[in-house]
Amino acid sequence: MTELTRISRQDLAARIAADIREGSFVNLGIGAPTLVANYLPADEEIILHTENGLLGMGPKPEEGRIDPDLINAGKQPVTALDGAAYFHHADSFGMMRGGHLDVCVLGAFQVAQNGDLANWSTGAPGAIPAVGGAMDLAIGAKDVYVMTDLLTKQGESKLVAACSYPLTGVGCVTRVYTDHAVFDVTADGFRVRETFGDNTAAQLEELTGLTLQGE
Amino acid sequence: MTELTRISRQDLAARIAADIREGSFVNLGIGAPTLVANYLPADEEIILHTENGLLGMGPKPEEGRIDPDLINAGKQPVTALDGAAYFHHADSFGMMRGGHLDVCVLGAFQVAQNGDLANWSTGAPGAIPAVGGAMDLAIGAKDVYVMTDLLTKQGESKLVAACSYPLTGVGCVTRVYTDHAVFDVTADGFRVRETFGDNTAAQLEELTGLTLQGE
Amino acid sequence: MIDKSVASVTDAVAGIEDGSTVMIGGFGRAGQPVELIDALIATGAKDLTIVNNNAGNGDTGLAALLAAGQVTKIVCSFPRQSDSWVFDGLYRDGKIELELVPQGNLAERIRAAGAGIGAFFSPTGVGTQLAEGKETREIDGRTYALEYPIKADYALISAYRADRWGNLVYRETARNFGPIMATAAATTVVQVDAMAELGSIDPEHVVTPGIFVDRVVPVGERRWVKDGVFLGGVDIEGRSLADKEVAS
Amino acid sequence: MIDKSVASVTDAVAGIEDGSTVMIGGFGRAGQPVELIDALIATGAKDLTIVNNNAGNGDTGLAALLAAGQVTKIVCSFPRQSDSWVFDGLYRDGKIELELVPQGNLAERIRAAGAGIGAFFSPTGVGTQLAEGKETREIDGRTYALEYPIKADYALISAYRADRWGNLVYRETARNFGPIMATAAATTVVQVDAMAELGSIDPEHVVTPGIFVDRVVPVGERRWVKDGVFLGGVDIEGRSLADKEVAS
Repeated sequence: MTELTRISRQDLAARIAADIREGSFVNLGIGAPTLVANYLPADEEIILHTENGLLGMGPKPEEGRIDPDLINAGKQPVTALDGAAYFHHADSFGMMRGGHLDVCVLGAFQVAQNGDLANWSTGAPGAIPAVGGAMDLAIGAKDVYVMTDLLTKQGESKLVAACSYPLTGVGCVTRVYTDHAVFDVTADGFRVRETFGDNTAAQLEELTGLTLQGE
Repeated sequence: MTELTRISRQDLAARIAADIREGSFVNLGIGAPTLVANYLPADEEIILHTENGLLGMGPKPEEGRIDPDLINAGKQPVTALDGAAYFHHADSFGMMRGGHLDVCVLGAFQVAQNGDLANWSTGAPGAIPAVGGAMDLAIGAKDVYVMTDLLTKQGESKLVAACSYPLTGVGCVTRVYTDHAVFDVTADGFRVRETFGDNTAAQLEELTGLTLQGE
Repeated sequence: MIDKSVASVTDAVAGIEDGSTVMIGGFGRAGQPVELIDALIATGAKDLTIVNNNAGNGDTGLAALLAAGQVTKIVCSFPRQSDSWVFDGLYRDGKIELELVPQGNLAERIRAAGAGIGAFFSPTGVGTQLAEGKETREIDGRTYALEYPIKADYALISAYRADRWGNLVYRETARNFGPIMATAAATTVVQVDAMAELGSIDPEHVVTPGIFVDRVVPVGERRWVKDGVFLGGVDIEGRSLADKEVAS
Repeated sequence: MIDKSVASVTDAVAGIEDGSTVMIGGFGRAGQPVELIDALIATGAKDLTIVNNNAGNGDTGLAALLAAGQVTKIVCSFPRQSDSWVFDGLYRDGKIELELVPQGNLAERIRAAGAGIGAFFSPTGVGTQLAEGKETREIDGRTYALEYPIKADYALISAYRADRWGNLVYRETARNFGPIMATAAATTVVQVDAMAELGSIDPEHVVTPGIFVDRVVPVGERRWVKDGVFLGGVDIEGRSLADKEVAS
C-alpha cells in the first residue's frame, strides 16, 4: 500500500479553524484542540469559551504578565478580550448543557460511526480516573468536532464500528477532523467529507475497516 | 361572652417586629405584612428581601424620587440600602426555595392546625386565579409567620382543623400572629404562645372551636 | 465584526410568526420591553403564547398586545392586578387560555430550559391545586413535584446597556426575568436605553453574556434617567410629575 | 450592626468537626482558599469528605490537607493532574474514596442543593460508566439521568472583596465554584483579600449576596495585585518571578 498523505497537527488546526464562522461561540478542548485558536482569522471575531467561567478568552499573556486568577480549563494563563464576561461554574455549564455553544473541538481515543465518543478513559486497570468537563463538552455544543490522528501509534483506527473504550457521550460527534481526511457523522455512518493529498475513500476504508459514505 | 381584647394592625406589626432578630433575612408578604417594616428597630440591621430581585430593600422613596425600576413585590416604589444586592428571578427564588431566608411574614385566609396555609384563592367560582410568589414564600423560609385577624369579618375562625380553601402550602406555617393572641404550630396542633389583654386560652378555644395547647 | 445591534424595533421583532411562543420580560412594568411589544403588535402576529410574570397593566405594553387579540394563551404567575382589566375581560369571555404557575417554578422552569435540564423536582406547590396531576416524589424526607422546562421561540426583554457582542447589564429590579428568559429562547431580542462601547462593560459586571443575545435595539433612555444618572420626577408608571401637574 | 468578619482564619474555620462534609472552592489553584485550608489542617479535623473540582496540586493547599490524612473521601471531577501526586498516592494505596462526577453535574448538583431542588434530570454522562445505575428518562426525545443535590456542612471559598454583610465579588476566573458552594453549605466561610466598606460595592455588581455568607476573614492581597491593580510578576502558581530568578 502506498504511503498516504498525512497533514501536520498545525495544518489540521488551521483546517478546523477555516470551518469556524465569524460570530461563533467556541470551546476548544484541552490539548491539541487549543492549537485551533492560533489559526482563527485575526480580522474576524470568534468568541472563545472556557468552561471555568469566561467568554471572550484571549491569547496567553506576555512574559511577566501572567495572572494566576485568569486561566483556561487546562489551567494555563490566558487573557480576557474587550467584550469578555466572567460567570460561575453552574452558569458556565448551563451554557454548554443548554446548547448555546456553536462549536466545541475535542480530542478522542475513539469515535464510533454512530457518533459515540470515547476520550476520557482507556479503562486501563489501576489508572486514576478523571473526567473533568469532557462529558459536558461532548453533549454541550451544536457541533461537536473531533480533532485526532486517524490511527493510534499502534496503527489502529480511531474511527470504529463501536467504541471499546468507556464512552464520554452517546451519538454526540458531528464531524471528525483527522490527519488523513475529514469525516461527517451521518445516520448511515461516516461520510468522507474531504481527503487530504491523493488519499482515496478506498484507502480510508482499508485503514479504518469501515464502510464509508462517499464524498 | 365578654368582649375580647383585639390589638390594632399596627400593634400586631410591632409585635411581630419585636420577634425578628438583628441580622435576619426577612421577606414581608404583600399587604398587611409590609407594615412590619415600620416597626423594625432603627438601630438594628435586618435585611429585607423582595422576591423580584433585591436584598437590602429600604423604605419608600421621598416624594419626587420614585424610580419605576426599583420596586417591591407589591409593585410599590422602594429604595435600596447600602449593602443591597440585585439578582434575577431564578436566583431570588432559589434563595427562598433553598431555605436561606430566616423569616417570612404572610397573610392568610386560613391556617390549619397541622400548619397548612391557605392564602391565595378562596376558590370562588369565576374568580380569576393569581398565585404570584405565595406558594414559594410559604415553603421558602426557616420560619413562616402568618399575620392575620383571628376571625373573618363574618366571625369565622381563620384557625381551623383543616383548610376548606385551596392550599398554598402544606404544613409550612410555624407561628400565627393574630389580633387576639399568638399561636405556635406544633406537632399537637396550635399552642397558645401569648394572649393579648385578658384573653384566655378558654376564650380562644371557644372562638376557634379548636383544642389548643396551653401557654 | 460582530454587531448584534439592529436599526429599528421593527427589525428587532422580525420573524415572529403566528403561533409563536414569546417570553416577555418584566415584573409588572419594571423591565417590561414596551417598545418591542409595540413593534410586535404592529406585526399583527397572532395565536401567540406569551410567557410573562403578569398579564398586562393598564392599556399599554403587554395589555395592548392582549387587547389587540393576538394572544391565545398566557403562562404567568399573577394575572390579576388592580389594573389588569384587559386580561380580566378576555379571561371572563373565555378568549384567552391561562396556565397559572407559581412564580418560583416559572423562573426555575425558564432557567431549566436555558440550562439544558430535562426536568426537576420542586417543593413549591406540592399538595396544592397547582400541582394536581403532577408526578411527585419524596426525596430525603421532603415531597417534590416534577416540573418541566419552559422554552420559547422568542424572548423580548429590556436591559440597560448592551455592547455590540450582546453583553447586557440591567438596572435595579428591572433585571427580574431578563437574564433567564434570554437563555431560554431560540431568538433573544433586547431593547436597551443605549449601546455601550465594546470593552466599556467590565467583564466582572456582565449579567447576561452575549452568547444568549441575538438582536439588540437602543430605544433611548428611560424618562427618569439621563446619561445614566437617576433624576426622579416621575410616578411609579414612569409618567412625568410635571406633565401630571399640568394635566390635573 | 451586622459584621460577619472574624479576626483570624482560626476563628473562621471554628466548629468543623470530624466527619464533616466540606466544600472547597477553586479550579486548580485559581480561587483555592489556601489560608482557610491551612487553618483547617491546623484544626486536625479528620474523616472529612471534601467536595472540590480537583484533588490538590503540588504539596500545598488541598494537597496538604490530603497529605495530613484528614480526608476519607473526595467528590470531584478531575483528580488526576500533572502535580496531583499526593492524591495519586493515597488513591493507589486505597486510603481515599473517590466519587467522580462530570464537572457540569458537579456544579449543577451543588447549585441544586442551594436552590432547594430535590433532584434534576441531566443529559450529561448518560450512557457512560458515570451514569451507571442512575435512573434515566426520555423527555422530549432526549435521554437524561437523575442527579441529586450535593450539600455540605461547610464551604470554604476565596473571594476578592466582601463587605461586613457578606456581599462578595470575585476576581476573574477565580470566581468558578465560589458562588454556588456559598449557597450549598450550612456554614459558608470566605477568605478575601480585603474588606470593603458597606455601600462601596455597587448592588448591581454583587455576585454572592450576603445571605449566603456566614464568616469572612481578610487574608491580605494576592501577591500579583496591589490596591486592586494587577501587577504581574508572578508565575502561574503565584510565585514571584523575582524570587524565582534568585532561586535558580
